[in-house]
Amino acid sequence: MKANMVQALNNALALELESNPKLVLLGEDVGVDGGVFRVTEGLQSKYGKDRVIDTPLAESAIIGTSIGMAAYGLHPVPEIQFSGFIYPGFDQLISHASRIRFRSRGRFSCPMTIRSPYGGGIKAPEHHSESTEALYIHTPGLKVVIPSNPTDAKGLLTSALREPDPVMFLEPLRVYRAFREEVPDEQYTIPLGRANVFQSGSDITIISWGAMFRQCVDAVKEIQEEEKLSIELIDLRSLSPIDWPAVHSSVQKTGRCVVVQEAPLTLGLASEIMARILEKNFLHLKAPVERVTGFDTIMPLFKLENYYLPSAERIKSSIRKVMQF
Amino acid sequence: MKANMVQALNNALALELESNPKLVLLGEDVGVDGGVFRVTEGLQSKYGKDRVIDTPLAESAIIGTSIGMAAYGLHPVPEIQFSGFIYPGFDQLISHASRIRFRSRGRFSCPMTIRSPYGGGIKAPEHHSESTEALYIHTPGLKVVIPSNPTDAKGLLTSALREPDPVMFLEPLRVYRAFREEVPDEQYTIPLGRANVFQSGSDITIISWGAMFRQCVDAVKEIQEEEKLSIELIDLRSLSPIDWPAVHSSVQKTGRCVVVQEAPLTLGLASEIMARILEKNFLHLKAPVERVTGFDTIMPLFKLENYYLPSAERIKSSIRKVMQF
Amino acid sequence: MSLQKLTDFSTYKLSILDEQGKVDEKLLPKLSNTQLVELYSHLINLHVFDEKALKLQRQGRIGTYGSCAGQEACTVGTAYAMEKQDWTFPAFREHGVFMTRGVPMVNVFQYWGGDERGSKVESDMNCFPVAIPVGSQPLHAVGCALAMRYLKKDAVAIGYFGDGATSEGDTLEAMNFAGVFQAPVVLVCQNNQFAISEPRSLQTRAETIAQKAIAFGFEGIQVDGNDVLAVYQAMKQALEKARAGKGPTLLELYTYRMGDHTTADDSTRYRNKEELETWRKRDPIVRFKTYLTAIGVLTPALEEKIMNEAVSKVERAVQAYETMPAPSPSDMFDYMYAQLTPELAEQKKNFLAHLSRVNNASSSKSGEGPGFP
Amino acid sequence: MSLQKLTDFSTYKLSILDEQGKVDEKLLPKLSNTQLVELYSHLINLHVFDEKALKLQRQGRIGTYGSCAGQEACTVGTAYAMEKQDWTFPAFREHGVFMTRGVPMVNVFQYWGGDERGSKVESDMNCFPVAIPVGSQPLHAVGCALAMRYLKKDAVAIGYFGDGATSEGDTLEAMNFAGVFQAPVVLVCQNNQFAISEPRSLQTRAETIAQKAIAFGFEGIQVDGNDVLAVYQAMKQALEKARAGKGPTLLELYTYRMGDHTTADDSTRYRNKEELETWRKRDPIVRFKTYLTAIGVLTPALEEKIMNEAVSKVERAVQAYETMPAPSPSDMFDYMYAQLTPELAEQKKNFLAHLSRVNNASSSKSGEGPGFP
Ligand SMILES: Cc1ncc(C[n+]2csc(CCOP(=O)(O)OP(=O)(O)O)c2C)c(N)n1
Ligand SMILES: Cc1ncc(C[n+]2csc(CCOP(=O)(O)OP(=O)(O)O)c2C)c(N)n1
Ligand SMILES: [Mg+2]
Ligand SMILES: [Mg+2]
Repeated sequence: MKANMVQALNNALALELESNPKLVLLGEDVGVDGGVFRVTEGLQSKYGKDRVIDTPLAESAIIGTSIGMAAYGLHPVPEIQFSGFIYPGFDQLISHASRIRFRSRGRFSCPMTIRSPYGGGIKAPEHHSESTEALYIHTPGLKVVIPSNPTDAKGLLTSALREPDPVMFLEPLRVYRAFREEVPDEQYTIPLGRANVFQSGSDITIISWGAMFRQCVDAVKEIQEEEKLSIELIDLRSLSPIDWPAVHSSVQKTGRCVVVQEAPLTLGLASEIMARILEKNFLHLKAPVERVTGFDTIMPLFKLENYYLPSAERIKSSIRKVMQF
Repeated sequence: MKANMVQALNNALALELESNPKLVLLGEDVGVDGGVFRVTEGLQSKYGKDRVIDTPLAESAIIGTSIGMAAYGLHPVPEIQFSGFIYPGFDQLISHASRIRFRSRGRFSCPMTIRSPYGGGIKAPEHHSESTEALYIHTPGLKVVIPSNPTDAKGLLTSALREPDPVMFLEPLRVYRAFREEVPDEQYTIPLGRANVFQSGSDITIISWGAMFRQCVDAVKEIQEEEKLSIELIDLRSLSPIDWPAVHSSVQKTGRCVVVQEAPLTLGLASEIMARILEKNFLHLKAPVERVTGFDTIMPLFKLENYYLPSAERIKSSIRKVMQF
Repeated sequence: MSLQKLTDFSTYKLSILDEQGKVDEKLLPKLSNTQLVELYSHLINLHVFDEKALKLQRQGRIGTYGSCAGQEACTVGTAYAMEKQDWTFPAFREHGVFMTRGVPMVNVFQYWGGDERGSKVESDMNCFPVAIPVGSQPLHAVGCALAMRYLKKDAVAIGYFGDGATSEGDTLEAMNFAGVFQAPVVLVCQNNQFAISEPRSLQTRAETIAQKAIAFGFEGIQVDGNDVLAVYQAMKQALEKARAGKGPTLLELYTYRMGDHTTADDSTRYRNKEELETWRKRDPIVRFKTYLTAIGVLTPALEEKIMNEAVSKVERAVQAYETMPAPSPSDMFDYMYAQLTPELAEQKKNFLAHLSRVNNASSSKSGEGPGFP
Repeated sequence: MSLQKLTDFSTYKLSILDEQGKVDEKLLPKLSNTQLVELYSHLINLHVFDEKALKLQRQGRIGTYGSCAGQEACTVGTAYAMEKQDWTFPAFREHGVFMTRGVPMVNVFQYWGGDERGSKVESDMNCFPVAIPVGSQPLHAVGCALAMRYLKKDAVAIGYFGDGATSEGDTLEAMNFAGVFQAPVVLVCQNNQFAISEPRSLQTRAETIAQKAIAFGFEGIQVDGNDVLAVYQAMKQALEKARAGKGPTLLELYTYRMGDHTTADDSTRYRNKEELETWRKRDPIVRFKTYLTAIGVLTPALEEKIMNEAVSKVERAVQAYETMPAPSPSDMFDYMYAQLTPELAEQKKNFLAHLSRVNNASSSKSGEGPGFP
């Protein structure tokens, strides 16, 4: 089928609701309204009010009750309307969801998939545009996934819905309806923890994820024509755990690397990638790794949004800088 | 006066309560009980119930009402009983405290000092031993301070109590009563954002903060005798903002570096330090930077605690590894 | 050794002006004719503003916008009862509070136009900015109230929130702190029957929001939120009580959201027309107009004058908004802390240098304006 | 157009067995003599365990420990009313729930001894582990209850919390979700009058915790928490109601924390002896013993037998705890995810290699045991 990311996600949820009676969706406006982005559209009328549940407006309760459901054997899929509204439920994530297996030495567990739209670029109000995946990547016991296209979105979500442990599934809302592509009709999975080497190259490695990965595709397209570069382009997809072998083998080949993230600079995931490259590939490096990131500022309201977001121009100048080192 | 860290902090609070009528302390058990670690001991009876306030058991409300107080012109000092219990109030921190100045273009602000005991090493129950400073360092709009000794604790806290913006003041509870030292009686400040070069050296730079800094002091003492090394030892003290010039000038001199943190490995502050060193000192580096950290696991209950915490042995082997590269 | 009764509680509803424009004289607030007209003008201003904002959004001249149609009496009625020294802590649908308290309309357009400068009110305007995280704001009002009392100010803090927000822990914690500390605060719930698509019945099994105050040991009352006189009166009493040191009040303003949740919403997906039509008959402005006309305070001529003034006020504000110079990218860095940190200074310097490189390159190439950053 | 009354509410308190050991026959639960003795034995077991745990802590043989002295009837009485298929979600002072439900005492010692294996109960033991973050657990009970209903199980979930916890947003959100979804859940508040040093009056202005249920549209009741028969009876009814699909109940068990908050606390700093003495007269075990003796169910010989059995049970558990092999450092890594991630596998490998290097070095040096990691 031709599908944008919203449709691909909706399809993944529908197929899994069909095949797994223990799957339950819950959240604000996910039922009658089909979610404010329509990712759950039509699912309540098809699968019933006890499987697609409109909840009161309380993120901590949404995540907290999901934990109880998961402990009892369901696979709850809480939707948090925007990732900027996860924080009232942060304690439930960090103090419970991520710890229950460890705390009980495996007697109890927390299979759940927390879905949430994430990131900037659609001129949304305050709190609707942040990229705070680093908070979850730093939290032991969670897994973190961010797809960059409809096909991956469906396959990765299907995997997440079958995970025995909690997964933060962050959906770049800038990509939600950005384009459509052919997505397989049937159910399929893309394993968590594996990056996608989108294009191979030998001069430099570009690493990104989510909406910024699309930005990198554009920048790379422009610069490889302008400057005749052979660029390896990696879409991480899974941010916890990370496919380190893919990162290291690429950088060992190219010796040069740019990491692109939408999140603020300090302690965004790029920092970890740079640290690992330094640890493992010091002698292969031909230049310091560069990063293109948001700033250590609040994500501004939309009049300034485009200044905050890493642009193709900024990515290109970093690529040039690394190549010229 | 001879004081341990608890006494030094108590003294800093008392002196500032004395000199600034807008300073107000609040939190669970901070009044009659003097705080579970006695940091606020005697302050309520001296300064009154309207300045040292026992609150209901609700961290979000403690931080949220502090924000309202700060907006009206007070300088509230909420105590969160353990840093593991900040998370119910995380939304107030990340969505409000850190944003109010930016959101209102300076019309409103949030001068407040959030104090909280932090870190492991005293055989405390679950949630009482974590090191999650990275979450706050990654959050734009907060400042983050962690002292490693009584003298710094008093001077840094006094600075924080005068800051016009929110400061997370994390107190390593393992150091609270670990030792006493001569602390000046009078009020003094140590500026935020400045590291302490505890000892100069030319072979290798060791960077740490909080309780791990004490661990480094021990490890360095042992290894510099054993192996005749000249070690530069830096106590960061202020983790946001960070004194990057101190880091860079040291690494440019030594070309070798070990960073020691108690927090989990992935996206702990060491990652950022390594990323910056790679960016700025690539050509000075004689070896990859090493880090000694906690693991990407839940902080275990105390039977396993000492396995989790970076030990002097682990620090020493990393130093050897870097020296032998 | 028994099943012993401990305490009885009751909840009440206040209404003064009914749907036919008739009033209960005993309960009527003391307002002069001039004040009544002023109150009416605020309602009309807000209404005209709201319609304009919806239009601007459709034309892409502002961003996502949340209409307050149907709820005008709630914000205008409460704000009109306040004193200058009181502080307000809105959620996001309280445009009427800003405007009734004297915040220039242009600020409100700016805010919804994606420009933080709209929230930079004058230093004597005690209006906290819009904050989107549902339920997170009442705590600020409670804290502010405690600071007011501590500093011995004759002032009250007012926190606003919706029916949906009553499900958030923060809102409930705010009620609890208000009760425990007997804070000089008024907690105002605009119960407009919806939280986006979810009807009030989904938020709580309690019959009223007002009764939630029982859980925290203070007084809650339901008020007809489409009756500006009842809203004003209930608020006035709650403010007086707070000012007298007699503690907090929870006001449940029972009203209805006539529009979509925001311009990004389509309410036909989840609610039926009939309900909407029932509520249209309860329009707060029409009802008040009927009353004012009946008592001779409002004449058709005065009505027209008020409307014309509102329209030109709104037009002037739109013009001011649209001729405002764009915010500067430097603003991103400059308002993070009282003083720019060295780190941010460097990020700012690098970014501005990048911007001027890009702009030079693109203007030398095309002679056009600034390029994409 | 009026101040119209909407609804009346009342709160009640249940007690059956008074301080003199007299009962209200009408309200008496149907328990056989064997059951009464069993109930008594559970109380004694818990009491002996608790005293032992305090001793072990003083001797450094377990870590910080929170005594349940004075509150024995709350946990034993509620747990004794449950069915095997019910699930419990404790806070941290519910040792009596674990033990009454059949979790081996050694597990409880292990947990407080700093060993997660204590929380690894058998797969048919539906006892969620101790979790320390105050107020965070009731939501799990509500979620579990919803899953039970969804899977059409004849089971109820029970969430425990303290009076302090009623100030946390999470506890209140749990009540709200319970009400909205009419979850088959019982929410049990052990109101022991203190949250560490803070008296109940500091947590809420409400006279009772029970009335908090009014805010969420369901039933709350206060129960004499030092009266094991009242606790049992109230719990039994709440469980039956939940099982019958009639929704949640909030039980406020009115009791008193006789000991310090934990072994890290010193309650003489903040409370006076007189209050303690008043409550000592209300001791739940003594009271029940008086009653059982009066009705001839308990004889001095039986009493002694029960006590002796409890003592030896506790001693066996201590021995089992202390002879248990230490947990392995590998456990840190192995229980993070269902499958070890490559990242954690590497961290584990490196750490174990480091450990064996250090141990070899130190044993070759000194011939002693394992060195510091
Ligand atoms: C914490 C949080 N969760 C979710 C949202 C998304 N959201 C914005 S408004 C809204 C509904 C609010 O309902 P209510 O409190 O009744 O206010 P109303 O919109 O009716 O004025 C939701 C769910 C948010 N802004 N904040
Ligand atoms: C979220 C959170 N905040 C603070 C603490 C520290 N703390 C542990 S127990 C306790 C008091 C709890 O009081 P209550 O709920 O009445 O239970 P009790 O101890 O009386 O059984 C506090 C403040 C915590 N564990 N969790
Ligand atoms: Mg509403
Ligand atoms: Mg208590």
